[in-house]
Amino acid sequence: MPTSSFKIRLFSVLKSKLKVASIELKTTEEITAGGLMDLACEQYPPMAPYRSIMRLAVNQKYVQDSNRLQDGDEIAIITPVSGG
Amino acid sequence: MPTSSFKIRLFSVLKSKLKVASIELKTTEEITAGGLMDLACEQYPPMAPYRSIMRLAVNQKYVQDSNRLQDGDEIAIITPVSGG
Amino acid sequence: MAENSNQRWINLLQEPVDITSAYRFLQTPAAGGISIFVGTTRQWTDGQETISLAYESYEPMALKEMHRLVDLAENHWPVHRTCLLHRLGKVPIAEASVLIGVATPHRPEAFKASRFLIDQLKIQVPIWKRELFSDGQEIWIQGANLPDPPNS
Amino acid sequence: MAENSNQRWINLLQEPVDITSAYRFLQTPAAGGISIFVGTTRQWTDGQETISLAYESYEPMALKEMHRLVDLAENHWPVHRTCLLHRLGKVPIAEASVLIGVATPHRPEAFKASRFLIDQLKIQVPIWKRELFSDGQEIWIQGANLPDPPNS
Repeated sequence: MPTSSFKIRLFSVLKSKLKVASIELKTTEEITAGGLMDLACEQYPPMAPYRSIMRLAVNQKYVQDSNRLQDGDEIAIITPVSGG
Repeated sequence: MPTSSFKIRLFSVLKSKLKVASIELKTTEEITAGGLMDLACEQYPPMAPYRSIMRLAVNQKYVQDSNRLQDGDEIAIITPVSGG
Repeated sequence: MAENSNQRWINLLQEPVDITSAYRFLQTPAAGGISIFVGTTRQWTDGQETISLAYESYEPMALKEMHRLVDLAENHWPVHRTCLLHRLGKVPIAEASVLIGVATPHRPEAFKASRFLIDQLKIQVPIWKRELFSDGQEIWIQGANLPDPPNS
Repeated sequence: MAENSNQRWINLLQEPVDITSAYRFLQTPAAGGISIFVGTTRQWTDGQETISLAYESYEPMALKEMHRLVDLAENHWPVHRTCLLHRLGKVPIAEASVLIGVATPHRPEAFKASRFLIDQLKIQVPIWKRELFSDGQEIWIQGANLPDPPNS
Protein backbone atom coordinates (compact mmCIF):
# COMPACT_ATOMS: atom_id res chain seq x y z
CA MET A 1 0.00 0.00 0.00
CA PRO A 2 1.33 3.45 -0.83
CA THR A 3 1.57 6.16 1.80
CA SER A 4 -1.77 7.68 2.81
CA SER A 5 -1.89 11.20 4.12
CA PHE A 6 -4.71 12.43 6.35
CA LYS A 7 -5.41 16.05 7.13
CA ILE A 8 -7.20 16.22 10.46
CA ARG A 9 -9.21 19.27 11.51
CA LEU A 10 -9.05 20.35 15.14
CA PHE A 11 -11.45 22.46 17.15
CA SER A 12 -11.99 23.86 20.62
CA VAL A 13 -9.53 22.69 23.26
CA LEU A 14 -7.37 20.65 20.83
CA LYS A 15 -6.94 23.61 18.49
CA SER A 16 -6.03 25.80 21.48
CA LYS A 17 -3.52 23.26 22.88
CA LEU A 18 -1.78 22.65 19.52
CA LYS A 19 -2.23 26.24 18.28
CA VAL A 20 -3.12 24.95 14.81
CA ALA A 21 -6.48 24.32 13.13
CA SER A 22 -5.33 21.07 11.51
CA ILE A 23 -2.53 18.49 11.51
CA GLU A 24 -1.38 16.06 8.85
CA LEU A 25 -0.53 12.40 9.50
CA LYS A 26 0.99 9.86 7.13
CA THR A 27 0.63 6.11 7.29
CA THR A 28 1.77 3.26 5.07
CA GLU A 29 -0.77 0.78 6.49
CA GLU A 30 -4.55 0.61 6.49
CA ILE A 31 -5.75 2.45 9.53
CA THR A 32 -8.96 2.70 11.56
CA ALA A 33 -10.51 5.78 13.13
CA GLY A 34 -9.22 4.71 16.54
CA GLY A 35 -5.77 3.96 15.10
CA LEU A 36 -5.55 7.41 13.56
CA MET A 37 -6.45 9.07 16.89
CA ASP A 38 -3.82 6.93 18.66
CA LEU A 39 -1.24 7.97 16.06
CA ALA A 40 -2.20 11.65 16.46
CA CYS A 41 -1.69 11.42 20.23
CA GLU A 42 1.73 9.79 19.75
CA GLN A 43 2.91 12.47 17.37
CA TYR A 44 1.28 15.37 19.23
CA PRO A 45 1.65 14.58 22.94
CA PRO A 46 -0.45 17.59 24.10
CA MET A 47 -3.44 15.74 22.60
CA ALA A 48 -2.84 12.56 24.60
CA PRO A 49 -4.76 13.61 27.75
CA TYR A 50 -7.86 13.96 25.58
CA ARG A 51 -7.64 10.57 23.85
CA SER A 52 -10.50 9.03 25.84
CA ILE A 53 -12.91 11.85 24.96
CA MET A 54 -12.22 12.00 21.23
CA ARG A 55 -14.62 10.95 18.51
CA LEU A 56 -13.61 10.88 14.87
CA ALA A 57 -15.79 12.48 12.22
CA VAL A 58 -15.26 11.20 8.69
CA ASN A 59 -16.81 13.12 5.82
CA GLN A 60 -18.79 15.10 8.39
CA LYS A 61 -20.29 12.05 10.13
CA TYR A 62 -19.31 10.49 13.45
CA VAL A 63 -17.82 7.01 13.10
CA GLN A 64 -16.99 4.15 15.44
CA ASP A 65 -13.30 3.75 16.33
CA SER A 66 -13.26 0.47 14.37
CA ASN A 67 -14.15 2.16 11.04
CA ARG A 68 -11.49 1.89 8.34
CA LEU A 69 -10.39 5.15 6.74
CA GLN A 70 -9.99 5.84 3.02
CA ASP A 71 -7.52 8.10 1.33
CA GLY A 72 -9.22 11.42 0.63
CA ASP A 73 -11.65 11.25 3.60
CA GLU A 74 -12.40 14.57 5.30
CA ILE A 75 -11.42 13.98 8.90
CA ALA A 76 -11.95 15.89 12.15
CA ILE A 77 -11.37 15.07 15.79
CA ILE A 78 -14.36 16.03 17.94
CA THR A 79 -14.19 16.44 21.72
CA PRO A 80 -17.47 16.58 23.70
CA VAL A 81 -19.46 19.47 22.29
CA SER A 82 -20.88 22.33 24.34
CA GLY A 83 -23.21 24.29 22.11
CA GLY A 84 -26.65 25.36 23.21
CA MET B 1 -82.29 32.13 59.85
CA PRO B 2 -83.48 34.88 57.54
CA THR B 3 -83.71 34.32 53.82
CA SER B 4 -80.35 34.31 52.06
CA SER B 5 -80.17 35.30 48.44
CA PHE B 6 -77.36 34.14 46.18
CA LYS B 7 -76.57 35.59 42.80
CA ILE B 8 -74.82 32.93 40.74
CA ARG B 9 -72.74 33.80 37.67
CA LEU B 10 -72.93 31.50 34.68
CA PHE B 11 -70.47 31.02 31.82
CA SER B 12 -69.96 29.01 28.68
CA VAL B 13 -72.49 26.25 28.05
CA LEU B 14 -74.67 27.09 31.09
CA LYS B 15 -74.97 30.72 30.05
CA SER B 16 -75.90 29.61 26.52
CA LYS B 17 -78.49 27.08 27.73
CA LEU B 18 -80.17 29.49 30.14
CA LYS B 19 -79.61 32.56 27.97
CA VAL B 20 -78.70 34.59 31.06
CA ALA B 21 -75.35 35.51 32.60
CA SER B 22 -76.56 34.97 36.16
CA ILE B 23 -79.43 33.55 38.20
CA GLU B 24 -80.61 34.33 41.71
CA LEU B 25 -81.56 31.68 44.28
CA LYS B 26 -83.13 32.16 47.70
CA THR B 27 -82.86 29.83 50.64
CA THR B 28 -84.03 30.00 54.24
CA GLU B 29 -81.61 27.33 55.47
CA GLU B 30 -77.84 27.11 55.68
CA ILE B 31 -76.63 25.70 52.44
CA THR B 32 -73.45 24.09 51.09
CA ALA B 33 -71.83 24.59 47.70
CA GLY B 34 -73.21 21.22 46.56
CA GLY B 35 -76.66 22.06 47.96
CA LEU B 36 -76.76 25.32 46.04
CA MET B 37 -75.85 23.57 42.78
CA ASP B 38 -78.58 20.95 43.43
CA LEU B 39 -81.09 23.75 44.06
CA ALA B 40 -80.04 25.54 40.87
CA CYS B 41 -80.61 22.36 38.84
CA GLU B 42 -84.07 21.87 40.39
CA GLN B 43 -85.14 25.43 39.61
CA TYR B 44 -83.44 25.56 36.19
CA PRO B 45 -83.89 22.08 34.65
CA PRO B 46 -81.72 22.83 31.56
CA MET B 47 -78.77 22.90 33.99
CA ALA B 48 -79.48 19.44 35.40
CA PRO B 49 -77.57 17.42 32.75
CA TYR B 50 -74.43 19.34 33.76
CA ARG B 51 -74.71 18.75 37.52
CA SER B 52 -71.92 16.15 37.64
CA ILE B 53 -69.42 18.44 35.91
CA MET B 54 -70.06 21.58 37.94
CA ARG B 55 -67.64 23.10 40.42
CA LEU B 56 -68.59 26.05 42.59
CA ALA B 57 -66.32 29.07 42.87
CA VAL B 58 -66.85 31.20 45.97
CA ASN B 59 -65.22 34.60 46.10
CA GLN B 60 -63.22 33.60 43.02
CA LYS B 61 -61.83 30.38 44.50
CA TYR B 62 -62.90 26.80 43.82
CA VAL B 63 -64.48 25.09 46.83
CA GLN B 64 -65.43 21.54 47.77
CA ASP B 65 -69.13 20.71 47.51
CA SER B 66 -69.25 20.39 51.31
CA ASN B 67 -68.27 24.05 51.91
CA ARG B 68 -70.91 26.16 53.66
CA LEU B 69 -71.88 29.38 51.93
CA GLN B 70 -72.18 32.82 53.53
CA ASP B 71 -74.57 35.59 52.66
CA GLY B 72 -72.76 38.04 50.39
CA ASP B 73 -70.40 35.47 48.84
CA GLU B 74 -69.57 36.01 45.17
CA ILE B 75 -70.62 32.77 43.51
CA ALA B 76 -70.09 31.24 40.09
CA ILE B 77 -70.74 27.81 38.61
CA ILE B 78 -67.76 26.55 36.62
CA THR B 79 -67.98 23.72 34.09
CA PRO B 80 -64.72 22.11 32.86
CA VAL B 81 -62.63 24.87 31.37
CA SER B 82 -61.16 24.84 27.87
CA GLY B 83 -58.75 27.73 27.63
CA GLY B 84 -55.29 27.37 26.17
CA MET C 1 -24.93 39.09 43.51
CA ALA C 2 -27.28 36.79 41.62
CA GLU C 3 -30.59 38.45 41.05
CA ASN C 4 -33.32 36.84 43.12
CA SER C 5 -36.39 38.93 42.45
CA ASN C 6 -38.91 36.94 40.47
CA GLN C 7 -41.07 38.88 38.07
CA ARG C 8 -44.30 37.86 36.39
CA TRP C 9 -46.44 39.23 33.60
CA ILE C 10 -49.97 37.87 33.75
CA ASN C 11 -52.78 39.21 31.62
CA LEU C 12 -55.98 38.61 29.67
CA LEU C 13 -55.90 40.38 26.33
CA GLN C 14 -58.47 41.53 23.80
CA GLU C 15 -55.71 42.08 21.23
CA PRO C 16 -53.17 39.68 19.63
CA VAL C 17 -50.49 38.14 21.83
CA ASP C 18 -47.11 39.79 21.18
CA ILE C 19 -44.36 37.18 21.43
CA THR C 20 -41.60 39.76 20.94
CA SER C 21 -42.64 41.68 24.06
CA ALA C 22 -43.00 38.43 25.98
CA TYR C 23 -39.49 37.33 25.03
CA ARG C 24 -38.03 40.72 26.02
CA PHE C 25 -39.77 40.46 29.37
CA LEU C 26 -38.36 36.96 29.94
CA GLN C 27 -34.75 37.88 29.16
CA THR C 28 -32.64 38.20 32.31
CA PRO C 29 -28.96 37.73 33.20
CA ALA C 30 -30.12 35.11 35.74
CA ALA C 31 -31.48 32.76 33.07
CA GLY C 32 -29.75 30.18 30.93
CA GLY C 33 -32.98 28.77 29.53
CA ILE C 34 -36.24 30.27 28.34
CA SER C 35 -39.14 28.00 27.42
CA ILE C 36 -42.10 29.48 25.59
CA PHE C 37 -45.26 27.60 24.71
CA VAL C 38 -47.79 29.14 22.37
CA GLY C 39 -51.23 27.62 21.77
CA THR C 40 -52.57 28.49 18.32
CA THR C 41 -55.87 27.96 16.54
CA ARG C 42 -55.56 24.76 14.48
CA GLN C 43 -57.54 24.53 11.27
CA TRP C 44 -58.27 20.78 11.12
CA THR C 45 -59.29 18.32 13.85
CA ASP C 46 -60.23 14.78 12.81
CA GLY C 47 -61.33 15.97 9.39
CA GLN C 48 -63.47 18.84 10.73
CA GLU C 49 -62.49 22.33 9.67
CA THR C 50 -62.39 25.07 12.30
CA ILE C 51 -63.14 28.61 11.13
CA SER C 52 -62.26 30.34 14.39
CA LEU C 53 -62.20 30.03 18.15
CA ALA C 54 -63.63 32.52 20.59
CA TYR C 55 -62.72 32.61 24.26
CA GLU C 56 -64.73 33.90 27.21
CA SER C 57 -63.53 34.16 30.78
CA TYR C 58 -64.57 34.81 34.35
CA GLU C 59 -61.87 37.43 34.26
CA PRO C 60 -61.09 38.41 37.86
CA MET C 61 -61.03 34.77 38.93
CA ALA C 62 -58.99 33.74 35.89
CA LEU C 63 -56.32 36.28 36.81
CA LYS C 64 -56.29 35.03 40.43
CA GLU C 65 -55.92 31.41 39.31
CA MET C 66 -53.11 32.37 36.93
CA HIS C 67 -51.29 34.08 39.82
CA ARG C 68 -51.85 31.04 42.03
CA LEU C 69 -50.37 28.73 39.38
CA VAL C 70 -47.30 30.97 39.06
CA ASP C 71 -46.95 30.89 42.87
CA LEU C 72 -46.92 27.07 42.67
CA ALA C 73 -44.37 27.07 39.84
CA GLU C 74 -42.11 29.46 41.76
CA ASN C 75 -42.30 27.19 44.80
CA HIS C 76 -41.26 24.16 42.75
CA TRP C 77 -38.62 25.53 40.38
CA PRO C 78 -36.13 28.44 40.32
CA VAL C 79 -38.26 30.52 37.98
CA HIS C 80 -36.91 34.07 37.51
CA ARG C 81 -39.46 35.35 35.00
CA THR C 82 -42.90 34.06 34.13
CA CYS C 83 -45.28 35.22 31.44
CA LEU C 84 -48.91 34.02 31.24
CA LEU C 85 -51.00 35.71 28.58
CA HIS C 86 -54.38 34.58 27.29
CA ARG C 87 -56.28 36.25 24.50
CA LEU C 88 -60.09 36.57 24.77
CA GLY C 89 -62.69 36.96 22.05
CA LYS C 90 -62.13 35.64 18.55
CA VAL C 91 -58.76 34.06 17.66
CA PRO C 92 -58.34 33.35 13.91
CA ILE C 93 -56.56 30.30 12.45
CA ALA C 94 -52.80 30.10 13.21
CA GLU C 95 -52.97 32.97 15.72
CA ALA C 96 -52.02 32.62 19.39
CA SER C 97 -54.65 32.14 22.08
CA VAL C 98 -52.22 31.56 24.93
CA LEU C 99 -48.55 32.18 25.66
CA ILE C 100 -46.69 30.60 28.58
CA GLY C 101 -43.08 31.64 29.12
CA VAL C 102 -40.57 30.93 31.87
CA ALA C 103 -36.93 31.84 32.38
CA THR C 104 -34.85 29.60 34.63
CA PRO C 105 -31.12 29.02 35.24
CA HIS C 106 -31.05 25.71 33.32
CA ARG C 107 -33.17 24.04 30.65
CA PRO C 108 -34.74 21.06 32.47
CA GLU C 109 -36.67 23.29 34.87
CA ALA C 110 -37.67 25.64 32.05
CA PHE C 111 -39.40 22.76 30.26
CA LYS C 112 -40.92 21.40 33.46
CA ALA C 113 -42.30 24.73 34.67
CA SER C 114 -43.79 25.75 31.33
CA ARG C 115 -45.38 22.32 30.83
CA PHE C 116 -46.82 22.49 34.35
CA LEU C 117 -48.25 25.96 33.74
CA ILE C 118 -49.98 25.15 30.44
CA ASP C 119 -51.32 21.81 31.73
CA GLN C 120 -52.69 23.45 34.90
CA LEU C 121 -54.05 26.46 33.03
CA LYS C 122 -56.10 24.07 30.92
CA ILE C 123 -57.67 22.53 34.04
CA GLN C 124 -57.89 25.39 36.50
CA VAL C 125 -58.26 28.77 34.83
CA PRO C 126 -61.90 29.75 34.09
CA ILE C 127 -61.62 30.38 30.37
CA TRP C 128 -63.82 28.62 27.82
CA LYS C 129 -63.46 28.11 24.11
CA ARG C 130 -66.32 28.31 21.60
CA GLU C 131 -65.47 26.66 18.32
CA LEU C 132 -67.02 27.62 14.98
CA PHE C 133 -66.80 24.87 12.33
CA SER C 134 -67.02 25.24 8.56
CA ASP C 135 -70.34 23.32 8.52
CA GLY C 136 -71.92 26.13 10.56
CA GLN C 137 -71.89 24.18 13.84
CA GLU C 138 -70.78 26.26 16.82
CA ILE C 139 -70.11 24.57 20.16
CA TRP C 140 -68.67 25.22 23.58
CA ILE C 141 -65.66 22.99 24.15
CA GLN C 142 -65.55 21.30 27.53
CA GLY C 143 -62.35 20.27 29.24
CA ALA C 144 -61.80 16.69 30.40
CA ASN C 145 -61.33 17.53 34.09
CA LEU C 146 -63.19 19.44 36.76
CA PRO C 147 -60.95 22.11 38.30
CA ASP C 148 -59.60 21.27 41.76
CA PRO C 149 -60.08 23.40 44.85
CA PRO C 150 -56.61 24.34 46.16
CA ASN C 151 -55.20 22.21 49.02
CA SER C 152 -57.53 19.36 48.28
CA MET D 1 -56.87 18.99 3.14
CA ALA D 2 -54.60 19.16 6.16
CA GLU D 3 -51.24 20.49 5.16
CA ASN D 4 -48.59 17.78 5.29
CA SER D 5 -45.46 19.44 4.01
CA ASN D 6 -42.96 19.81 6.81
CA GLN D 7 -40.71 22.82 6.68
CA ARG D 8 -37.49 23.49 8.54
CA TRP D 9 -35.27 26.51 9.09
CA ILE D 10 -31.78 25.47 10.17
CA ASN D 11 -28.90 27.91 10.36
CA LEU D 12 -25.70 29.04 12.05
CA LEU D 13 -25.68 32.80 12.57
CA GLN D 14 -23.05 35.44 13.13
CA GLU D 15 -25.75 37.94 14.15
CA PRO D 16 -28.33 37.91 17.01
CA VAL D 17 -31.09 35.29 16.94
CA ASP D 18 -34.40 36.87 15.92
CA ILE D 19 -37.24 35.24 17.86
CA THR D 20 -39.91 37.22 16.01
CA SER D 21 -38.88 35.78 12.64
CA ALA D 22 -38.63 32.30 14.15
CA TYR D 23 -42.15 32.53 15.56
CA ARG D 24 -43.54 33.75 12.21
CA PHE D 25 -41.84 30.83 10.49
CA LEU D 26 -43.37 28.37 12.98
CA GLN D 27 -46.95 29.63 12.64
CA THR D 28 -49.10 27.32 10.49
CA PRO D 29 -52.81 26.41 10.31
CA ALA D 30 -51.76 22.79 10.95
CA ALA D 31 -50.42 23.54 14.44
CA GLY D 32 -52.17 23.83 17.78
CA GLY D 33 -48.96 24.05 19.80
CA ILE D 34 -45.65 25.81 19.30
CA SER D 35 -42.80 25.15 21.72
CA ILE D 36 -39.77 27.42 21.63
CA PHE D 37 -36.66 26.94 23.72
CA VAL D 38 -34.03 29.67 23.88
CA GLY D 39 -30.66 29.17 25.50
CA THR D 40 -29.23 32.43 26.84
CA THR D 41 -25.91 33.49 28.34
CA ARG D 42 -26.30 33.30 32.13
CA GLN D 43 -24.28 35.72 34.25
CA TRP D 44 -23.67 33.63 37.35
CA THR D 45 -22.76 29.96 37.79
CA ASP D 46 -21.90 28.70 41.27
CA GLY D 47 -20.72 32.15 42.31
CA GLN D 48 -18.53 32.67 39.24
CA GLU D 49 -19.38 35.60 37.00
CA THR D 50 -19.44 35.07 33.25
CA ILE D 51 -18.59 38.06 31.07
CA SER D 52 -19.46 36.45 27.76
CA LEU D 53 -19.56 33.21 25.83
CA ALA D 54 -18.11 32.65 22.39
CA TYR D 55 -19.06 29.73 20.17
CA GLU D 56 -17.05 28.05 17.43
CA SER D 57 -18.28 25.34 15.12
CA TYR D 58 -17.28 22.80 12.51
CA GLU D 59 -19.90 24.48 10.39
CA PRO D 60 -20.70 22.14 7.47
CA MET D 61 -20.88 19.16 9.80
CA ALA D 62 -22.92 21.07 12.39
CA LEU D 63 -25.53 21.90 9.75
CA LYS D 64 -25.65 18.24 8.65
CA GLU D 65 -26.11 17.03 12.23
CA MET D 66 -28.85 19.61 12.80
CA HIS D 67 -30.66 18.32 9.71
CA ARG D 68 -30.22 14.73 10.88
CA LEU D 69 -31.73 15.57 14.28
CA VAL D 70 -34.73 17.22 12.62
CA ASP D 71 -35.14 14.09 10.44
CA LEU D 72 -35.26 12.03 13.65
CA ALA D 73 -37.78 14.38 15.27
CA GLU D 74 -40.00 14.29 12.19
CA ASN D 75 -39.90 10.49 12.24
CA HIS D 76 -41.01 10.42 15.89
CA TRP D 77 -43.58 13.20 16.12
CA PRO D 78 -45.98 15.02 13.77
CA VAL D 79 -43.77 18.07 13.48
CA HIS D 80 -45.01 20.57 10.86
CA ARG D 81 -42.38 23.27 11.33
CA THR D 82 -38.95 23.14 12.94
CA CYS D 83 -36.53 25.93 13.60
CA LEU D 84 -32.93 25.30 14.75
CA LEU D 85 -30.75 28.38 14.96
CA HIS D 86 -27.38 28.68 16.70
CA ARG D 87 -25.40 31.86 16.98
CA LEU D 88 -21.58 31.70 16.61
CA GLY D 89 -18.95 34.07 17.93
CA LYS D 90 -19.48 36.16 21.04
CA VAL D 91 -22.87 36.06 22.80
CA PRO D 92 -23.27 38.68 25.54
CA ILE D 93 -25.11 38.16 28.84
CA ALA D 94 -28.89 37.54 28.51
CA GLU D 95 -28.68 37.16 24.73
CA ALA D 96 -29.68 34.01 22.86
CA SER D 97 -27.10 31.48 21.71
CA VAL D 98 -29.60 28.89 20.48
CA LEU D 99 -33.25 28.75 19.50
CA ILE D 100 -35.20 25.52 19.04
CA GLY D 101 -38.79 25.79 17.85
CA VAL D 102 -41.34 23.22 16.76
CA ALA D 103 -44.97 23.44 15.67
CA THR D 104 -47.15 20.35 16.15
CA PRO D 105 -50.90 19.61 16.21
CA HIS D 106 -51.03 19.24 20.03
CA ARG D 107 -48.93 20.38 22.97
CA PRO D 108 -47.45 17.11 24.33
CA GLU D 109 -45.50 16.41 21.13
CA ALA D 110 -44.41 20.05 20.90
CA PHE D 111 -42.73 19.77 24.31
CA LYS D 112 -41.28 16.33 23.55
CA ALA D 113 -39.85 17.27 20.16
CA SER D 114 -38.28 20.53 21.32
CA ARG D 115 -36.79 18.89 24.42
CA PHE D 116 -35.38 16.09 22.24
CA LEU D 117 -33.84 18.57 19.81
CA ILE D 118 -32.10 20.73 22.43
CA ASP D 119 -30.87 17.69 24.39
CA GLN D 120 -29.50 16.04 21.24
CA LEU D 121 -28.03 19.29 19.90
CA LYS D 122 -26.02 19.55 23.11
CA ILE D 123 -24.53 16.07 22.55
CA GLN D 124 -24.25 15.73 18.80
CA VAL D 125 -23.76 19.05 17.05
CA PRO D 126 -20.10 20.12 16.73
CA ILE D 127 -20.30 23.52 18.37
CA TRP D 128 -18.12 24.48 21.34
CA LYS D 129 -18.44 27.22 23.91
CA ARG D 130 -15.55 29.30 25.24
CA GLU D 131 -16.40 31.03 28.50
CA LEU D 132 -14.77 34.26 29.69
CA PHE D 133 -15.04 34.81 33.46
CA SER D 134 -14.76 38.09 35.36
CA ASP D 135 -11.49 36.91 36.99
CA GLY D 136 -9.87 36.83 33.54
CA GLN D 137 -10.02 33.05 33.21
CA GLU D 138 -11.09 31.87 29.77
CA ILE D 139 -11.85 28.19 29.19
CA TRP D 140 -13.31 25.82 26.63
CA ILE D 141 -16.39 24.14 28.07
CA GLN D 142 -16.59 20.42 27.47
CA GLY D 143 -19.84 18.50 27.26
CA ALA D 144 -20.51 15.50 29.49
CA ASN D 145 -21.00 13.02 26.64
CA LEU D 146 -19.13 11.92 23.54
CA PRO D 147 -21.31 12.29 20.46
CA ASP D 148 -22.73 9.03 19.09
CA PRO D 149 -22.25 7.75 15.56
CA PRO D 150 -25.70 7.36 13.97
CA ASN D 151 -27.23 3.85 13.99
CA SER D 152 -24.91 2.68 16.74
